[in-house]
Amino acid sequence: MNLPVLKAADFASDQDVRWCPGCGDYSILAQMKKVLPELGFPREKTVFISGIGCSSRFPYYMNTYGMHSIHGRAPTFATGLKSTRPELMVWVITGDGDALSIGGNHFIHCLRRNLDVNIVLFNNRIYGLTKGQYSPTSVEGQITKSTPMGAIDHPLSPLSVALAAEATFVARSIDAHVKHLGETLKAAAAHKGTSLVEVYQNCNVFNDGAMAYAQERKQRADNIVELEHGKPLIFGAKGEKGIRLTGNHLEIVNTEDVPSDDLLIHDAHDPNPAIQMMLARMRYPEMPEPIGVLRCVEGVATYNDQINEQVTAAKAKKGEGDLMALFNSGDTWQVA
Amino acid sequence: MNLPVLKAADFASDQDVRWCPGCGDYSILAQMKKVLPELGFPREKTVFISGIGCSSRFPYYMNTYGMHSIHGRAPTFATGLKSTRPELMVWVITGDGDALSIGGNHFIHCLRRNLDVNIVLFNNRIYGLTKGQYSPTSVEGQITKSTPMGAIDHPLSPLSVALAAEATFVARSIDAHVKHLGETLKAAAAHKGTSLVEVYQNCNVFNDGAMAYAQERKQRADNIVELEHGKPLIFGAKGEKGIRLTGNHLEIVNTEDVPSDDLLIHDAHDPNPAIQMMLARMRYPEMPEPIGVLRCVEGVATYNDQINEQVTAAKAKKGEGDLMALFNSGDTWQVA
Amino acid sequence: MIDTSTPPATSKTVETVSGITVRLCGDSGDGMQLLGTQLTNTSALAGNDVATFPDFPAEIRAPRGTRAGVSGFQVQFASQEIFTPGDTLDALVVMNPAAMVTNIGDLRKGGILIANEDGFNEKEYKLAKVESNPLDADVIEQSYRVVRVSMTKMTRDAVSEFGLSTKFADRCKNFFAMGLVYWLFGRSLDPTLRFIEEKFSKKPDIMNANMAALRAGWAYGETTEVFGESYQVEAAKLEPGTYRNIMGNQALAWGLIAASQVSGKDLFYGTYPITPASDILHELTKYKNFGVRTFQAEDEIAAVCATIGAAFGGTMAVTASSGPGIALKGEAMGLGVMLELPMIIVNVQRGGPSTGLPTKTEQSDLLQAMFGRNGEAPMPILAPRSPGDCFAMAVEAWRIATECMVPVMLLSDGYIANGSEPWKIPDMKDLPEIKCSHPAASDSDETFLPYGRNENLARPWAIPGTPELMHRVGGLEKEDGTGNVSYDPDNHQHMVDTRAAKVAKIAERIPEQDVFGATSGDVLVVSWGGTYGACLTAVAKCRDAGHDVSHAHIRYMNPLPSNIGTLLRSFRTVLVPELNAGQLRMLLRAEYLVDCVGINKVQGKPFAVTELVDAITHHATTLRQTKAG
Amino acid sequence: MIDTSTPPATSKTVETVSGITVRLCGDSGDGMQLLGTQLTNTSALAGNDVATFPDFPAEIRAPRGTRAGVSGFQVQFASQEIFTPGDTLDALVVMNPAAMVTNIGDLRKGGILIANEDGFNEKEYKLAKVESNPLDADVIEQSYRVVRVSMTKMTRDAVSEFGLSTKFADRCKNFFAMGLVYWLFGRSLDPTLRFIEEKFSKKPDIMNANMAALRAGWAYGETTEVFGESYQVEAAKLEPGTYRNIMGNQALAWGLIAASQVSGKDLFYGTYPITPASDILHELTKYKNFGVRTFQAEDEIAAVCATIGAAFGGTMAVTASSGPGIALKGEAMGLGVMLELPMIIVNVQRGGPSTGLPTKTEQSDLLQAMFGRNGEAPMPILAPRSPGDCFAMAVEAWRIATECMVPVMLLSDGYIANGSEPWKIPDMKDLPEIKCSHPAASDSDETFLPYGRNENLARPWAIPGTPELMHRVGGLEKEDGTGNVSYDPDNHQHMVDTRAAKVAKIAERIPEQDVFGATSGDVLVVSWGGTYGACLTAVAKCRDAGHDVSHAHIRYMNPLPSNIGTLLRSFRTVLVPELNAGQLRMLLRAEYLVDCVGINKVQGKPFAVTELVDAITHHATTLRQTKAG
Ligand SMILES: Cc1ncc(C[n+]2csc(CCOP(=O)(O)OP(=O)(O)O)c2C)c(N)n1
Ligand SMILES: Cc1ncc(C[n+]2csc(CCOP(=O)(O)OP(=O)(O)O)c2C)c(N)n1
Ligand code: SF4
Ligand code: SF4
Ligand SMILES: [Mg+2]
Ligand SMILES: [Mg+2]
Repeated sequence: MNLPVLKAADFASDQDVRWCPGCGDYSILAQMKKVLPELGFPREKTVFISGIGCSSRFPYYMNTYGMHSIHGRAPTFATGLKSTRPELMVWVITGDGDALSIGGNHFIHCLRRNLDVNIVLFNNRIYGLTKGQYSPTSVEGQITKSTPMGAIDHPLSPLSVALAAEATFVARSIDAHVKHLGETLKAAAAHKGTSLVEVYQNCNVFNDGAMAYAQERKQRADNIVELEHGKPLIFGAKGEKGIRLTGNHLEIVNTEDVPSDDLLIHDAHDPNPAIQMMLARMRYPEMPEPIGVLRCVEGVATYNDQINEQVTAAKAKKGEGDLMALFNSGDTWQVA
Repeated sequence: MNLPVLKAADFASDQDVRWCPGCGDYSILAQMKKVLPELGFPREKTVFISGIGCSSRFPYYMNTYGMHSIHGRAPTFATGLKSTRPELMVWVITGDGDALSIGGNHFIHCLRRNLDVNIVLFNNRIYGLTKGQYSPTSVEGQITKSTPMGAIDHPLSPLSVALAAEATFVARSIDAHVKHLGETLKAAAAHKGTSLVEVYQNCNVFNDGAMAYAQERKQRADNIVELEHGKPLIFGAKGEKGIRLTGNHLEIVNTEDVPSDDLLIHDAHDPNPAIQMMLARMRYPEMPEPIGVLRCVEGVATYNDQINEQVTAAKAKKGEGDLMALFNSGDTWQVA
Repeated sequence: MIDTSTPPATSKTVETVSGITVRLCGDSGDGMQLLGTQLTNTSALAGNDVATFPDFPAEIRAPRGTRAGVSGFQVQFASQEIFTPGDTLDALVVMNPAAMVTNIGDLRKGGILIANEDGFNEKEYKLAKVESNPLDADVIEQSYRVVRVSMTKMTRDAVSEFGLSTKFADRCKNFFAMGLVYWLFGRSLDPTLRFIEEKFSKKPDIMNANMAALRAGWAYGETTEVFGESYQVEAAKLEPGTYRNIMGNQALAWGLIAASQVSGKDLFYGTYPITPASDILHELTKYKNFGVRTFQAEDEIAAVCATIGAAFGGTMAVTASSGPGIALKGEAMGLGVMLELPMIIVNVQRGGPSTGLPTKTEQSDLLQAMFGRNGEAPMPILAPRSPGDCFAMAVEAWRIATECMVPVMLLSDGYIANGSEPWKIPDMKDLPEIKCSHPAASDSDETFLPYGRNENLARPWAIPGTPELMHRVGGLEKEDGTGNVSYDPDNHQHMVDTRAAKVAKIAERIPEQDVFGATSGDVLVVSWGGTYGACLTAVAKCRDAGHDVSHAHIRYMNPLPSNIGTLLRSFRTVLVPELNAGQLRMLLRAEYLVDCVGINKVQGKPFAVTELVDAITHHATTLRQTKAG
Repeated sequence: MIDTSTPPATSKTVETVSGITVRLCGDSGDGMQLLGTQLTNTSALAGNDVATFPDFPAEIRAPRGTRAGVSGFQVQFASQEIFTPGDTLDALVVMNPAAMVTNIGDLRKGGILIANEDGFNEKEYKLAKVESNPLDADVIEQSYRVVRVSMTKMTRDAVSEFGLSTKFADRCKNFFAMGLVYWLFGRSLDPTLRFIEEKFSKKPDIMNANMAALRAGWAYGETTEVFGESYQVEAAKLEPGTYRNIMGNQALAWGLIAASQVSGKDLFYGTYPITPASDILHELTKYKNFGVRTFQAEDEIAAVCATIGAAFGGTMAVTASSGPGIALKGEAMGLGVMLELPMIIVNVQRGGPSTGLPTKTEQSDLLQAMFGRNGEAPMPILAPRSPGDCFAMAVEAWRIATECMVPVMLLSDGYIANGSEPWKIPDMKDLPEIKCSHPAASDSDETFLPYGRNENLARPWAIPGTPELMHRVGGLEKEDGTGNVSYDPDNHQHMVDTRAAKVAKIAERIPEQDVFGATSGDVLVVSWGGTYGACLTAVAKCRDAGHDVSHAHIRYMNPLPSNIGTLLRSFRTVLVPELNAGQLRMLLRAEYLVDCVGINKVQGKPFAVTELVDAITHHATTLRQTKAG
């Protein structure tokens, strides 16, 4: 079958996009529209499911099937859909509040079940839609509408939590790094099992510049390290810095001072997540923050495959269900 | 002030204990009653809060203040109580379903806030009270009432999840190891910040022997390794086996073959949880499972301290709140 | 299917009676539920009509020997149609003092009390918190026919040849008791022998011992001089057909499977375990070969949301819980209403509020079903009236859900969920036809309208995978037709009205309310849900006693059948018995402005027929006096 | 406190009018909310009675220039007491075509339309989806007094000396508009000048520019020949006292703080952000020096549970949300009922069902408040009637909660939450006394009964830390007195009855229902919540027109005041206007069997007074005709 070749514009719905001018969400939308045609997957088999938040308006703007559900629960709708319609490509769109505050539990359970969906978590470290309260990823001491004296909760790292739930695909990208973002979304789509992509997204209205260190051209070379499977961890404008594993921790070294063999070589495919967990914990300003695919382990059974395999197996073993046989099983009697 | 010296019996309420004969819960109850008097803390300042499940009936049996709340939410009741009454010693009693299924999100958020309470998670890898469905800690393939063809979810490790949430105290013990259990509970009580103690608990009715490898005298020496801060990881009936860190993973070695310096020395106080995370992932039968205190890091601010400090600071800065001044602040006018 | 078996011949006198109510009680570990189930099945196989009421402690294994640990199973079997497990007992079997003292009150004067004498000793008195042997009380001897049987000892003797340990030998004593009961009521041993054979096929010693115990119990009845006669209940004249015994939760599960089959859909069941709904999960998960997928979610919210997700995908989707879990589903149910997708939400009600009395029955979630959501979020509600009716109403729920594109609530309760009754096996062709259709891309040239509507006000069920029908749904108010987000005031009014009208219109698609008795007169008893049997029986008794009383049992709670208003107004008094504080009553009063009077009981227990007879008689008599005066 | 300021003197004619309704609309980014708030405050300071209605898009920054992006603020200021922000507008200020086309419908014939001409150009027409300049339509010129002002240009001129970029210069144009409006309605510039001074003290250029723009707007009104006269509204004759302007959510927050102070308790506020309740959190969290602890939980369930935990500890504990969040709290609220602990649950209602219309107002959660829990779980419900009344009802909620040891529900709505009105600052000694007492170990020699009861049926609030009173609470049914878990049927009945009686008895502790107008007659209008102002105004108008109409506005929704039944039966017709499909109406019909008639509107908008006048008049006239005929 020859599928028609689609363009980004084909993935745009007829709805007006209603984010604030300058919001990082636009760039993520643009990349998604650019990447989907490249996957060559039928539009009508593509579904976007979101929770509630600025980010969660995303499905309205995609000319695919979509559901703007309720706050925090997007992964659970996806679970019902993907378990019964495994042939669909399902994307879950969520925010830091949606996924990690009210939805934290569903997030973990989706990952541990390894449901074959792609979760894109728009992390702006704030509640955008409700106008600027702190979120579980807001930094300690952050002043927001609900924390005039500073936030006192210790922030959560979505990547750490995902790895602890034995996620099979964990990645991070940045709204402003359009190319990197596009590649990361593609890698997520290619993975069989739950793919988590955290995207640093600027909320220019309520938390402007919170991740400028990673977004801005001038600063980012020093503050982020781009992971590539099989490649050493090198960063800095001129590649002058690297990361080395020493004993039980990661440290920054000068690439001129250490032999390149000493640098940590990124292994996204390692089933043992030990190093990946260390990477997930690297935080600005002490360390550069990793972007790219931290972990991508294939071959782990997915929930949707298994639930359907049990049905197939049961049919193979017992034959297609026969209602009358079921009703008449066990003790029955006749009244004339 | 001379506090009266209490005995275990003083902590027993007048209610009949209603667990199945042989249930591991009895032993945990006994240890709690034994340990509490040793802490020398007033009974009336001790509060037990539980969710729903067999384990969650615990508070009824303690002659302290108590609340048998609703399913999965115990940590949240504790949050309200401890934030407003920081002088109380609050214990949270929960099960694997209660804490990790319906309550997974509250569990994580309590830990990340480092609320100064002690969580005891009775892990029997099954839903006891509802008569035998699988739980998030049930093993893959487990046959239960709700999984006649075997469970297909990948199990969660409460210790991994807790560490990912940056828990400051993480430990594990076993119902049958009464002494170890008592010591672990005491260590949990001594920690300032959220203490998580996972207790392997046998449900002899619906999941009998699921953790026999760790509980039974004959097998356990080979299947568990007892962690002690500052001590090397050695196990086996004759201490013939040890654990070594090699590159990014832990491996079993023969203690005769390797110098004892090569063995992993347990550091529960290391703020970097990298090795602790590796320990948390050790699973039977590939590896011995660790018991004892995996992590105990002091000095991290607690939620209850901080919320109260902000009140103190605000009072210091603005003075005790004056209602009439508040009402009359800003623009007012007089009608005669 | 097996033939109605005949019992082994007895040499004693046999008295024929029209029905027997017996309760078997012992410690939770004594196997009373098993015993009760066997007696029920055997009686059903003998052609009797049967009705059961199991009642067990909230604890998994409540403390042995205590009152809280008593587990009971009541069954009535009769030669005429019956609708309840009976009020007062003709016979009571007790395995220990705790069982006796907590149940003796329900034994009728002159009824038979069979006690396992070996279970009555000092240790047991203490556990049961009685001073001395309660069997010895004069009042007991005077009021009942007391039969003391040394069951433990006789069982040990009977099974000694199989070399079991005492512990295992003693476990057989429930089969000894069963044998004795079977003798007393002329039941055949065959079905239970066969059951033992199948169940213990892998443990031949235990199998043989249990069979021996059963036979020994029978032989004891036949031999001992304590019993002069046995009783016999002839077959009931039920509608012709093939029957089986069925429990409510099982019937509900089977109804869902049947609905999925007749609608040509696989079934997705998303749930989180909770008493008394969990058995639906346990039952459904056995039938994966019927295309059933069960999802044990991380909580009730995930369960209902996954259900909505599956419904969006075009699957038959169902979720179930009990009160506290239903409370958690409220927000998502509102989304279901907004999305206008078909699905079923089952509530197997239990004693509330909060955790309440989890193993007890109650009807106190009707108003929660009606109003437990934010905003104007109407939903159709159906309520089965008996264990077997759970089958029919499950099918009906799916019919309405798909015809009207709406989530439907099915209100069962602990009483019918765990109770059982003979169920006439339906023919597949008697099941209603349920057509599910999904628009295809080529259906029309016009722009596709995801919120366009048909004559039922139902929107099209367009599912992902269909080319050209791509659309987005969500919880924000949507424009009728296009389904786009709309903040337009008039559209909002229109949509609120439309969602209400859609549910109200269902009244056109359901049967009118039927009435037992006259359609006008003195007293109308209006009931719903699991109280059907007790209310019907009570009304029948009152009619037999000459009162002008009729009975309307509602199964369609929202919308109510269209003739209800007329009906209510055709009686001088309307009585509404409910196991709650008056929830249906309040709905009827609000809707029809009829001064309905409640008969309310909130004790975690079903109505006794006599309670209802008394209450109805009181009202009927008062009315007659007023008329006369 | 400041003196009521006088405006700069005008040289034109000044016409005195009794009240003005004006709406300011522009793009979300145009600062209309700020402008409206300033106009409101200034009018209040001038001694007018004021009422406001802000209305903004659901989006944070809706697309610029579009209809969806229009943000509006309506204010009525008057020299007599008023209760609504007005129906039709005397003046409408529009900053762009989208604002004009979406709002012009509400401007009365002959009203003043002030348009920022610079905002009307091709680009803007396209964004607003209009073909050409809507100002040019004949019908506009014919129907209204159109004033086209080149605001952008004139603002640029006015601020040029401060060297701002065009972008920043243009941002000052709302102050220009404000200056013009102030001139037109004779408002003083002083309060706003002071506001600008404080707000921009750190950016002197912007401060000076805004001040200049404001003055320029005023000067333009004074100079241009377009306006022949300005209008003046004299001070209203309000009750003597010191006043301030207050918003509903702010008043609610202050009421909670006041209640905590008079009861000698710290305040714990556990919540999760949601529109339109979040501002209560934002407000409360400022007052930590009052002993306020705010907890932004991970979700609504955690929020309500933490609240219960704090209540168990003896703190004044409050949670709040809006419809969808309240749905999530249902299960825990049931536990609150079972635990019999005092706490407040606030629902600031918004348009439903599901996510619905989050920024719009509605009254559709009353039945959810009544019944949105499993089992029989009655709770008292209070509903403030206006922004200022949120203060009083918050205090009242805490009084009832503590006196009766019961969770109390407080039903606000988006309309009063975001609306504002002059509020007479209460004297601390006018606040009700709220005594919270906790038993101490030595209180009595007898065994402590955690579920013992006083004359209000309230149990003792014994708190952790008290020696000897250790006890356990929980969601399983409890034995009255001891509080031990109990499965006893009679106890369950007793407890269900007791919890209901406890709530019912509150009727003894609340005022009787008051009535505006006669206490019997033709028509009684019964309303609740935020519709107070519209209903009262409409009834007053109907009475002025000679109709026999009275008004009862209920603030105590459950239990209802004890005289309601008598009242309803004293009128020939009872009308119940509600912004829902008839929720209070249904409760009244069920309880009192009175055929109440609904006036229902579900459009996310408050009632217009005229709508109500029409509906009431219709009924009153029909009645008179019937009487006459
Ligand atoms: C049950 C429920 N609770 C609360 C809300 C209000 N709410 C909507 S979005 C949101 C948080 C948004 O934050 P985030 O997920 O980070 O998304 P963002 O807007 O930042 O993209 C909240 C609290 C809601 N809609 N539903
Ligand atoms: C809201 C709600 N959902 C479900 C239940 C039923 N329920 C009670 S305990 C439980 C799980 C118990 O498992 P676990 O937490 O492991 O405790 P255990 O009984 O094994 O000690 C469930 C599903 C409930 N009481 N409330
Ligand atoms: S509020 Fe923030 S996250 Fe939301 S649309 Fe605006 S800029 Fe984006
Ligand atoms: S069911 Fe299992 S966990 Fe529960 S009391 Fe019995 S043995 Fe213990
Ligand atoms: Mg966010
Ligand atoms: Mg468990």
